[in-house]
Amino acid sequence: MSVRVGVITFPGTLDDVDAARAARYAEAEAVPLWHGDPDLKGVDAVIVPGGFSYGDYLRCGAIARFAPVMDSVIEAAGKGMPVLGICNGFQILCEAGLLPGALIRNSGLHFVCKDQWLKVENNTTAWSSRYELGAEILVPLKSGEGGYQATQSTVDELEGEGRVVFRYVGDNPNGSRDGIAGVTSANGRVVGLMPHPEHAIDALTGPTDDGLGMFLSLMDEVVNA
Amino acid sequence: MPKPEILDPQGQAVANALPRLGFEGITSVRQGKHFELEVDDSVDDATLEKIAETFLANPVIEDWVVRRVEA
Amino acid sequence: MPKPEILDPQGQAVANALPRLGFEGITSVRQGKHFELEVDDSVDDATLEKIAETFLANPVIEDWVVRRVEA
Amino acid sequence: MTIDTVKHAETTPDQEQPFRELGLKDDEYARIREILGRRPTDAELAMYSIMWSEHCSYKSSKVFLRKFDESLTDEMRSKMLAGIGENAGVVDIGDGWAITFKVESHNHPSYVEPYQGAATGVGGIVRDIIAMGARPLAVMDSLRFGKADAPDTRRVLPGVVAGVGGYGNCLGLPNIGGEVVFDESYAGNPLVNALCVGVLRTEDLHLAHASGAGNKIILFGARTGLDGIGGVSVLASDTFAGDDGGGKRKKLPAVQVGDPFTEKVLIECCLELFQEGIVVGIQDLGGAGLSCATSELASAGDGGMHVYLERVPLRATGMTPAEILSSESQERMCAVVAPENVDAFMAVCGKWDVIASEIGEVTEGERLVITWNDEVVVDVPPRTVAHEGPVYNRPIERPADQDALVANGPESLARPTEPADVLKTVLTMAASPNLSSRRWVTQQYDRYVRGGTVLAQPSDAGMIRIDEETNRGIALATDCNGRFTKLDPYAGAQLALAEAYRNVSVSGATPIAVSDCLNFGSPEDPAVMWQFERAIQGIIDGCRELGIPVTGGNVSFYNQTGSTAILPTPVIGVLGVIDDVRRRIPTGIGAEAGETLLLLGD
Ligand SMILES: Nc1ncnc2c1ncn2[C@@H]1O[C@H](COP(=O)(O)OP(=O)(O)O)[C@@H](O)[C@H]1O
Repeated sequence: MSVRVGVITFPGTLDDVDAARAARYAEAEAVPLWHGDPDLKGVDAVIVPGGFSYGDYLRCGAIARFAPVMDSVIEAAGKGMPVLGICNGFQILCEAGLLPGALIRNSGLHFVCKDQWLKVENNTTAWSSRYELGAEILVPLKSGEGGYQATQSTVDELEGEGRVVFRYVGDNPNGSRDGIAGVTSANGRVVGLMPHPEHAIDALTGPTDDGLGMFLSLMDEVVNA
Repeated sequence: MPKPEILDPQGQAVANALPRLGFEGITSVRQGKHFELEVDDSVDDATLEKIAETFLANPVIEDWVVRRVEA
Repeated sequence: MPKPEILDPQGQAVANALPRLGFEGITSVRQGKHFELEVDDSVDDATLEKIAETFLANPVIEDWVVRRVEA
Repeated sequence: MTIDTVKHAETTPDQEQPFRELGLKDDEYARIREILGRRPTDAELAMYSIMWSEHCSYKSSKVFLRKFDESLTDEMRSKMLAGIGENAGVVDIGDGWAITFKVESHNHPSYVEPYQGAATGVGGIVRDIIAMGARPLAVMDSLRFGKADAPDTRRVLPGVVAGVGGYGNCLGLPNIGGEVVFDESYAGNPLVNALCVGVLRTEDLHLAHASGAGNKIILFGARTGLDGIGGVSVLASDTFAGDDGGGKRKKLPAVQVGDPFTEKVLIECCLELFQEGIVVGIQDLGGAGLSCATSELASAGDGGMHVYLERVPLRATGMTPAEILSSESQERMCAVVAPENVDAFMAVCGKWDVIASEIGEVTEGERLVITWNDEVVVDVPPRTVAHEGPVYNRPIERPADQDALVANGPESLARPTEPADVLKTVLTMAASPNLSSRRWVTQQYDRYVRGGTVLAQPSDAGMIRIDEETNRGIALATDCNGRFTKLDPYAGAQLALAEAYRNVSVSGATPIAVSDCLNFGSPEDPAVMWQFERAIQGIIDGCRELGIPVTGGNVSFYNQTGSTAILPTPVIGVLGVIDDVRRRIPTGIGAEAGETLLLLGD
């Protein structure tokens, strides 16, 4: 059975080609989804890729979350569809209320593009089951507004429920609370992270192929469902 | 404006720079956004509130104030 | 605030989005920055003006207003 | 507001015109009157003054640039699909792929407003690449600043780097390399040279020309505002006489604000238009805005053109025809489209939310006619605006102090002899601004986006995979050492060429073409012209030796503070091809112990 993974393109999305490629590397079929079209085309999962949707001029992800396709994504996620938000996609999922918290300007105030070590803190989500708990992976981080922020009670809740999926290893690159790089929804189906696993699927064009595990995790999830 | 309990790296950076530039006596700086909307008379206060809350501000991390000024 | 003749892509993006969200009657939007400084009484208006002009604003493309509010 | 029309100009031959304020010399103004057989209108004067500026007309460098083409051998020409004179050069790299690339300067704007100047520099070069019908693949930036510890460098450098990154990152173009060099000669005159490379199928090459009477001219992208009309606003004092607005506009800073989101959408929109095959010709709107786009399209085509200026979507109120024609608003393109394809064109623009307006058509005859609400405000032979501007043979003279400069060699400097001294020297060098790590800069640039980057910092050359099936790719490097070039402009330019060539070669790619950005002082200074002439000759002779052509580039003159010119800085970009990027050679000494280190050459 072929697994169909939708990849959304908003005006200003940049990493849609990479997300689609990553899905194909995991032997899924990548299905392009258009921001203005609420039709999810029968996909099994959705990736909200990185970039600067609508220029991110108001606030990262703030305009994109109102796109017609997002209504469908919110509804599908409510029924348990796996959704992955990468970078701008993570910001959009936070703005849409699918994930808690918000992303703010990096503490260093500059855009940061670097290869970043992450620790896998939860390997029970739809997108992280292929990793060993506590594994360290190296993937690119590239963002100007990647500082994860939430109220203390939200952070306590996330930590208490094990909903931090990835944490930065070493120096905190952007001032995220508790070094949080990625979080998941209560049911483990929706995951958002600032670093870019889709840029680490082949050591030719990325620092490693460590990111492929996320897309393979999804394959297991859908095939075994 | 960022809520008081939320980190404000931009305000912080300004606060740190001021003494270096020779400006003393500034005890805290916070940086937020400011929008000026020109609206028809048909747009009422409740609508402006709604625009601010659902769109212009992110209630998770920001506080806001809406002020109407006659042209 | 961006000067009136200077392009304001941020305000533009907001202005374009509002009708899509069902908000009508907003004829123009401009987006700027807002700073709140807590200062000692020793900091006079001229100093605040100077901070705004030389540091907080970019006079090449921005206009600004300084307002002092008593705590 | 009263508009200066052709009719009005015919009846008022003696009206004073501020041509000197617009940068035209007396004899240049006289020539315009001769061409037109009357005085130019305000709008015509604006057009000529911009298009005949050094920046647009290459009036001081033309006689030298011609030599590039004259020196081409058949070998050098064999892979060239477009060369100097087009928006950007194009070379055939095999398998049906063609590569277009160009490096361009945005020096002066980046000094005035570093962030926006650098950002719009990236935006401009990317549009040049789109105008060839290509998908932009990557950018590079070659930067020069004053001394690293100078106070103004602290203003300029962070702004420039954030601007290059802010714009390029938002466009989704990986930054695959560049340079950062400090020297006090750049203190009041930083150099911001941006390079963009794009890919296309050889059959999809789009050249900028307007042919076929009846074809429509479509302006699309951003609205036109008062951006960068600093100089031309002197005309407004006439048309806005007594009006407050007129007075205020005079003080307009020549600053354009970039909108990378609009440009990103414009890129995708153009690519879809190319794919649909509904574009006859296309031209980007660069520094000279509509003046340039309309006159160049008409001049390169086989007919005339009629433009209805009132149809141009505006961002500001009360703009005059002269202002609209000279606005430098960013993120705009102009296309020539057959009438039957206009609807399809508009549909694609609609999909991407890109504003598009039909502003005119290609006509029989040979005139560029521009009307404003039915009144003719421009009626000119387009070639005289775009391609037949003034040409100067500037005086050339080897500077009197050149001998003394050359004689002052390193022999007189103390050399470290003890191991401890050598160590100290090495450490001092490693910590010096010109040799230290560039991570602070490169970390602000996205090098991963689009997933094709095979090599970027810290490699000697950037490398991009262009075909995922065959793994065919390209490599690029830019280099220049201004200090060498000052000592010997001929050899210095060749060293820059050789360094870029080597950097591409050691990545595993085969160099095939060159783009250059020639940054010099004032062409009115004979010593600068000597540097310029020698440098060009050096590049020409070097290219012949290496068998690769210069396919395009840019000349930036007047880089000086007061009467002190910058170091002559001919930045050379070399493009190479590699048939399988998996065989790339990364920079750095190997990962395994026991590897042999060889030194080649002497
Ligand atoms: N302005 C810049 N933009 C992008 N990359 C840059 C820039 N400056 C330097 N780099 C990259 O950083 C690396 C180190 O640069 P540099 O120290 O100039 O190297 P080298 O001395 O080997 O030419 C190179 O890969 C170069 O391409």
